[in-house]
Amino acid sequence: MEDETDVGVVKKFMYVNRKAPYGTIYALEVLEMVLISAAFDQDVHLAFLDDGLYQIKKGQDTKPLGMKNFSPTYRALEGYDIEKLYVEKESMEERGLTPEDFVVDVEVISRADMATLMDEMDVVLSA
Amino acid sequence: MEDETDVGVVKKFMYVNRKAPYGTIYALEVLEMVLISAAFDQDVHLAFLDDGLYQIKKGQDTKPLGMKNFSPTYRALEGYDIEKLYVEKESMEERGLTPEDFVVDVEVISRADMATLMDEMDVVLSA
Amino acid sequence: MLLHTVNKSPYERNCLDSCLKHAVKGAGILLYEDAVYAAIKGSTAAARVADATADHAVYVLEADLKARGMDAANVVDGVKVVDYGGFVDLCTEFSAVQAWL
Amino acid sequence: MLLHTVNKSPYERNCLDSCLKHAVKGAGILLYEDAVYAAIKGSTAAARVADATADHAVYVLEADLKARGMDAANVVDGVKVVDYGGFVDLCTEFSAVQAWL
Amino acid sequence: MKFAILVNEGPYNHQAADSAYRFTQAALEKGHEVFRVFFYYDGVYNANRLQEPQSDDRNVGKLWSELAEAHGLDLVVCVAAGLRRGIKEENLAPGFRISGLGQLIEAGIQADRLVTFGD
Amino acid sequence: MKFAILVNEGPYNHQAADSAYRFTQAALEKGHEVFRVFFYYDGVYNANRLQEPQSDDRNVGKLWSELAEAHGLDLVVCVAAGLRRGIKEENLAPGFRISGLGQLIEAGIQADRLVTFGD
Repeated sequence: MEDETDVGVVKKFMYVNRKAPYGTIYALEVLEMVLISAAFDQDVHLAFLDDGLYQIKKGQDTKPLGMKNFSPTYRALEGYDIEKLYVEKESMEERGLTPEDFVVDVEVISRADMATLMDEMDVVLSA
Repeated sequence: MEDETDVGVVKKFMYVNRKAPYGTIYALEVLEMVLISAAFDQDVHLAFLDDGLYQIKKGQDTKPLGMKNFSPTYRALEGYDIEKLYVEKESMEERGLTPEDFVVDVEVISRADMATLMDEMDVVLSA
Repeated sequence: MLLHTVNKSPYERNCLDSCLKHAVKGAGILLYEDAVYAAIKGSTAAARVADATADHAVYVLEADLKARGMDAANVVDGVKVVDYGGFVDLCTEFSAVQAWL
Repeated sequence: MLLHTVNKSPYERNCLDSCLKHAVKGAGILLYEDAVYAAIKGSTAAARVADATADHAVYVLEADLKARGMDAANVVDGVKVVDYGGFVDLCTEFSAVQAWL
Repeated sequence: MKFAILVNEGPYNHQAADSAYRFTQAALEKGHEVFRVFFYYDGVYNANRLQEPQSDDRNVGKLWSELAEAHGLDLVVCVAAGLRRGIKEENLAPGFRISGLGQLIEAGIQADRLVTFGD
Repeated sequence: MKFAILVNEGPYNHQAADSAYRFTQAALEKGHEVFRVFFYYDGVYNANRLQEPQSDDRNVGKLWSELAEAHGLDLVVCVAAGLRRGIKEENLAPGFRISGLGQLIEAGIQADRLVTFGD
């Protein structure tokens, strides 16, 4: 791992989350990707827009489905120095959600600011 | 196969096509299902609505993609006595298509009539 | 009369809208998996579901609500919450099942 | 400036709409796979693509048009038809690539 | 009542496989007969016996195998869809069998209800 | 320029796998370097060596293997996504290797452009 992570370049990475959890696996496997990325000392951004906001909704209980509830893991990101989490305001309002509905602290930004932020990225990962 | 097909029951089957070809495999694998169903002497209906209409668009040329062009197969359905093909008028108009755009003869019906027809079915297969 | 099932988010796909345009009066509509979000009050999709309850029996699957942290108490008025056994019962009560995939 | 790629039908999913809301002025937009239907004149999606050409360089992939029986001559004015080599070139001309999946 | 189940998607990537499993289980618990579960499209991947999810996750293939064992379920993988994707006798999980699409049509005819789970 | 390619979906069911293949081929023809092709999510199924499509159809796994052979491409299957879905050394097609997600992040850092193909 040493020589992989020690590449001396810091790029702006954005993980774009636009899909709801559980209906498809993308939210979970993106999160696994984000956790791995912590070892590489890059400038990591997580964007939650459209149905992606549902990934960080409080109160998830997957026991009746026999699936793994991975929402607590978003709270662990801070420990990996991944702290740039952005939620899009318009997406939030369309879904009747508020900042209190989320399991983690996020920065709520406008769609226009989200667009500007995306455009500054070096690498955009989406699923 | 004899004892499978000789069941003495005739049900109304509908194959609902709502997805475009090539982007996903559903159109092709539904068509393979329809061909097999011909051996069972059931009352088969094919419904094309939403993006499903694109499946029977004339002039498909998949050579540059290296994929199989299966649109001519719709013309073979008649030989299997599968002749109840319905296209939804509203879906057609939204896409700027006309009955002349299709590789097969279809009956163009209104959305309301499509809804009524669907509701009369015994088995609805969709993908 | 058909039971229509919808399992995709009303924001991501056209499945719910297409279903609503094709369900005849009296038909049943079951929302499950990511489609349960459509049944939550205060969302932009809720109005469509509320309208649908006038002509259709609309149901939402409890396990999928819970998994997604959605409170059954927050479901649009007139929408019934069912469990998997209830899903099975609905299939027997309607004449056939159409999945809007 | 980003190159945005969209590969889903504008009728089936929200990808194109979400992309159009997030592409900054000057960004590129490539339509391929089932998204090529959005670029065809006379369809209800065509107006959105035509509007997009005012602020964005919009491209459509030729091989996907052909596979679907769509005539390149019927593509919305201002949308450029490219081949796979052109798709590669676009990736080099913009600073990064964002896929709207 | 007699049910037939159609599974259109593979395990993990889409909830469809889980939903089909839970529905089948609920139907059996209610005393219904499940005539057949048919796996088509990417659904054939449910039958891959090499699935090895993390220890705290469900193994979808194993859940099907166990349900088949407990209830004598008929789990049928489409031969054509399976060949294309590389699901064959050599990697088939216990309790599944490979057969033709006719088995799905027959299930549609024989069962009182056919219920489809997909994407 | 140096490209990295991410393939999110399996063969046949979604065109994404074909599109990724055609793009990779075009990039190589233009003289670009393809640093790595990474297979994640259902994309891991591209590496299933048992794929056996009909004789008039393309074999997506084989296309990748041949492209890797001809150009020394690095085709990497995510170990975690592969284990879950049952893609392992024992059913891996020639030219693919199994490794961790770090290989994708590294590709994102090393390559000038990362291009994603998915559903």
